[in-house]
Amino acid sequence: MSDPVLSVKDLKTHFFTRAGVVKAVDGVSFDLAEGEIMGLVGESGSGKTVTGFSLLGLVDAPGRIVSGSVRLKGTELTALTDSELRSRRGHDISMIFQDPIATLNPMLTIGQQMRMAIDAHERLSARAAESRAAELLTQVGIPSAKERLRAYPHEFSGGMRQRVAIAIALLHRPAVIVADEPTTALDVSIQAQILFQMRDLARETGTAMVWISHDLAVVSSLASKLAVMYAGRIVEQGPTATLLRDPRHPYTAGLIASLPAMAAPGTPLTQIPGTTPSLLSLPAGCPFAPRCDRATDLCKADPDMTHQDNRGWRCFHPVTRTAEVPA
Amino acid sequence: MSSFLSIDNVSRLFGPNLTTGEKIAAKLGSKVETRSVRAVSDVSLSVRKGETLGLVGESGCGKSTLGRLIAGILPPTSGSVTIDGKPVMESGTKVTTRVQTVFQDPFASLDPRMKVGDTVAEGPIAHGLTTKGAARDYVAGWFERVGLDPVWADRYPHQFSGGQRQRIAIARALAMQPDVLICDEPVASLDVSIQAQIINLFLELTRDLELTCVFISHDLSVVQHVSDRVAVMYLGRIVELGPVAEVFGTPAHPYTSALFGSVPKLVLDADELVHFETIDGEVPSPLSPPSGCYYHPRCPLASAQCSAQQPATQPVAELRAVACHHFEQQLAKASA
Amino acid sequence: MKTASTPLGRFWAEFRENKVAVVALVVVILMMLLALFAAFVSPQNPYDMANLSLMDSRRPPGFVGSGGYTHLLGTDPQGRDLLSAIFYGLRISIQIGLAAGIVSLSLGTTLGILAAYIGGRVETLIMRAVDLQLSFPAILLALVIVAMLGQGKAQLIGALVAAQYAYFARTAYGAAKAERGKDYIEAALATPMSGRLVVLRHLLPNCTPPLIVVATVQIANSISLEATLSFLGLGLPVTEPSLGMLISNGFPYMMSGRYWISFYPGVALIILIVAINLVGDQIRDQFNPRLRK
Amino acid sequence: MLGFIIQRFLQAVVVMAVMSVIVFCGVYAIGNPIDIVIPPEATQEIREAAIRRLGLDLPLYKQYFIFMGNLLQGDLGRSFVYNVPVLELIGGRLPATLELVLISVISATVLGVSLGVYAGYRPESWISKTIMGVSVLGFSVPSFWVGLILILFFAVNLGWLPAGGRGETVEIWGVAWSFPTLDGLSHIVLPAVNLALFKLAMMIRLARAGTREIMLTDTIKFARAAGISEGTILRRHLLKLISIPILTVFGLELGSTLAFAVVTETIFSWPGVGKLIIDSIGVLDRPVMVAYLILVAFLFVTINFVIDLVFALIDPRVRQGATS
Repeated sequence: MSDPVLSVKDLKTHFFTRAGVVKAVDGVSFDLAEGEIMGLVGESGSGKTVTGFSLLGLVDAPGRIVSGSVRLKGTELTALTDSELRSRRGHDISMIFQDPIATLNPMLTIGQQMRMAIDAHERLSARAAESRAAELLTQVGIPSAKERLRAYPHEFSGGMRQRVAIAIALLHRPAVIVADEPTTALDVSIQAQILFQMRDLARETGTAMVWISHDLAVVSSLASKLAVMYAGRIVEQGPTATLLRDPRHPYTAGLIASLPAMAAPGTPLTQIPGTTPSLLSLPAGCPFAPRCDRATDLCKADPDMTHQDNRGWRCFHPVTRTAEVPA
Repeated sequence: MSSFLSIDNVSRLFGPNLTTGEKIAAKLGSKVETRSVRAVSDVSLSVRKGETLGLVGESGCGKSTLGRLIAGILPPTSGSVTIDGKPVMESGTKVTTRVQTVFQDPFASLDPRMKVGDTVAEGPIAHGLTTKGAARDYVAGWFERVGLDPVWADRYPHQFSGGQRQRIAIARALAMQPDVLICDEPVASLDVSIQAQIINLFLELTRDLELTCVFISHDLSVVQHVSDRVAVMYLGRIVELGPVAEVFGTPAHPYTSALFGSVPKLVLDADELVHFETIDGEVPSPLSPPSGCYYHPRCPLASAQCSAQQPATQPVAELRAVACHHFEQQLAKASA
Repeated sequence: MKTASTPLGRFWAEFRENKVAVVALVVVILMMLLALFAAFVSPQNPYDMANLSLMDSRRPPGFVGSGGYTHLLGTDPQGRDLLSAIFYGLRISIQIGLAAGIVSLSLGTTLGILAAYIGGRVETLIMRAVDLQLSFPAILLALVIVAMLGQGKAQLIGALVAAQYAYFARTAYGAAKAERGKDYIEAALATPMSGRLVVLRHLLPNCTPPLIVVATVQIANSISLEATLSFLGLGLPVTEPSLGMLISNGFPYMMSGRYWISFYPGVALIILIVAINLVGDQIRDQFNPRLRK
Repeated sequence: MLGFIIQRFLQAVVVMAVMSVIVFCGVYAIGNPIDIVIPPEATQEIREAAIRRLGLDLPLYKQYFIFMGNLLQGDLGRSFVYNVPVLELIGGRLPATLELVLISVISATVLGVSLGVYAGYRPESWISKTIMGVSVLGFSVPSFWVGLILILFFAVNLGWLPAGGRGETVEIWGVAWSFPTLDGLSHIVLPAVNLALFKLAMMIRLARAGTREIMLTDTIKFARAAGISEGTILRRHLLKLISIPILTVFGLELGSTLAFAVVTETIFSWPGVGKLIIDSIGVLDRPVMVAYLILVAFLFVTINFVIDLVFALIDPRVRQGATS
């Protein structure tokens, strides 16, 4: 296997708030190969979005990356100056956001916004820039792209605006795209269209993707590997099918088991007790222990990632029995 | 089938509210949107006592509006909603407490400046279900019922997590001792691990209290799990209705089929990536819906008849109905 | 750190962290106390003509007058001890500012919330009138009204209210309109509960934060506007000078170097207004959900 | 778009009609002007003749219609006091006020927006904190007192600048202007600073608040994620997005400054319409008051209408009728 295009080692991003230090990302590591799609799954407050922003060096005050390494195509991003980092963003690594209504500037045409994104990295003639922009719009499935360049965002539907945002992210053929729940705000029928298209785009262009989502079903049909986040760290990672069929971390197992599809209609669902912990007052040791029915005294210490084959988990008492899979 | 909750030919229009200037401009020949939106169009449903009816569809299909019409929050433009033969609204005002609502976002549905216990007690006191003096115990009972510690009644909403807030919202609705509960996307804004808790609570309560329910959700798997029957909406109309297993198992409407096909499912065994069955195009603007069957521009089975004539709702099997000219063709495809 | 559980407790805990705002709040309270107890802290009753001697007029700070005490800030053209006149003037300014603020708050809030809650023609009618008035400068309105009604405290307050209620109405309307669309109002109405109850128990309390912000700004504005009107000679009678009147009285002597008659009342006025605005700023920042983490 | 313009135009016309009624009735409720025009020792006949001549014997609504009829023909009546056509009186003084107001508001906006954007962009820097401190002061200190202090300091103590008057003027298109001459310019500095200070503070606060909110939006984050430089983000995104609230306030402020000039003109003896109106209120010169108020209302409505048109030009959502 070739070198990973993106390699994250022990990334820590903390927010220094009035109420205390919020360890939003606390020791995240993963590798991403060319053209690979990794699903980064977690609930709200698990640190998945902050991880995404950290990869691009876009953490707003009072947060900052306190340690760890993000290597993109061999370059250490955390060591770059602001302007060096800027020249990478949008060029080698770009990002798509959840709410397509909020991401585009309502006062500028699609063409102007795409032109700005092109000019940020390349000197192109007006004509070349326009044809590049139109080409990308066509690629993401926007008909009569040349005319649409002169349209304003409000003239597009939500799904179409998200396609525009994707086109902007793809303008410079980045090696990695970080996608932060880009289909959550869209209708299922539009979501399906976009998921399908993104998968093809990744395959065609060799762009690797970090697909952030709270929805296991979405990433399971898209990503070839998964990382499950809980309380600022990855608690389990591995190839999608293996991980979903045979989860080792009790949290992953609980998440899968709690899906309505996993129980017969009308019967009680398997539920994870308790609530997601506040990142300000994390318990010592394994953060999942208070909600975990397998927890013992051992869990008062913090488990390290156990690696086996191409997967890993952070648990002293991993689930070993293969989960029963109803047809 | 004895109907407990009846929705008869209910429609709701949202007017365009033109300004005087726009009216003049329209007269001068300028293009101005003048059509009103028919958010819910001639919907009839009947729900048996103790039954849970799921209401599914994409955003803008009118499922939330229909929920509000049933709950007596919005008055219908025409048609009526009755519970056990008695109307929910009379001349634009809600006249019953027998139907209560659980809203989508528990962060917005609780008054941030009121102690949660007071929020729960408010309605029952106003309607004589309890007294000011007895309210504490009354609320405590409902708190326990929904799995909350009664001592939390003196706290404010911001001190609770999303799941706990949704429990409070459920307690508020149930404290009014309703017969009918409208749940408008009650788990959509909750974390996955919390969703299961609330769904379980919902199943337990509807069974124990013999509640009749309308459960609105865009998440088909949730609806599939909690409902007895399901109604599928598209652009303000109900396109298909029937028992959950049958509707999702062998969809009689091409839209139901496509909607179900485009929902990402948890793929456990595929090392090769799944193929999505996607619907082409987007939901048309409700301001200018297509002619005939609203779904025909996106429908693979569409014929000339579909663009000319709106399909009537017709029975398919026992308890099942569909509004499609080509449902037999669709059924054949689905069972194949 | 202990987190307070009541909304007010949390509010104060956050407020306390801005030292400038706390100092400003202390200053506001102090000045209100000074105004309240002006009779006890002033060396002289400036409204008692019998106390005044023209011998003492326009004396510089530090002058020992016929009363036998030092005029720390000098005297005005009528021979008043300026420090005493400032304390009493402060009282009038605060009285008028508060009165105008409270009346416009009540009037504006009622109109704004009614417009937002009832909607339809009532909404159109009220808000058109309010917007019309808002587009017209407050000072001009106050000028014309004072000219119409004549001079006096009640007339002045009337003019200030007429000039300012529209700001409250706009704010209350905006807040109520936003809150009206939220589910908790919907939930209360869907119980069903009477509109009156929902307005009083839910809508009004949730509209207070922006109204408090506007109230602080508008009280400061009332005080400033009153001073301006007095300066233009359209405020209160000369016998009971407010701060603005004191400044106005000193204006003609400024060119000849007797700056203190206008200067010190101005300083008092500014300290008061700046302090109120600083408190208002902090409250505004605390209430702005978009700036919160 | 057309609907939007027609709507705004209709609103403007209605506003003007309502304003004229209010102003007319309001002003006519004030005092009895006869006492000022006619010497107290005049006979009853002279008084009655004067009342008839001025049309004061007619019912109020008739007086209003006569007034409106004349107004539409460009005749606003004659001043009771100066006995010249009001239009001439106001027209002669308007340029001085307009000159002062435009210079103040434009410089306050340009400077205020720049400082405010900076303070919003780097809210934690000490420069920003200083800017905000100064703006709280500018916002709080009553304008007339600032005027006094400016005179005290720059005119009396330092003697650098004149304390009042318009100085040397130059005629352009038959109208006298101060700004082209050095002397005129030196006369305009203090009143302009005085008038601009409050507006400056306000623009700073507005621009800062707008900037802070916009910088937190996904639009800016997305632009950063696309590698667009901070300079471009500020120039192309921020300025464009912030222009809408700024423009709204600019329009409102242009009007209110026109009114506030009353104070500044009084302090600096600036011979504009503001000083005229204060004097007229003092002597109950009704035609001047009515004309002035209607003029201000008209300017207001016109400014607002123009601002709406500009909105339609810069905001594609308004232009294409996508507003709700």
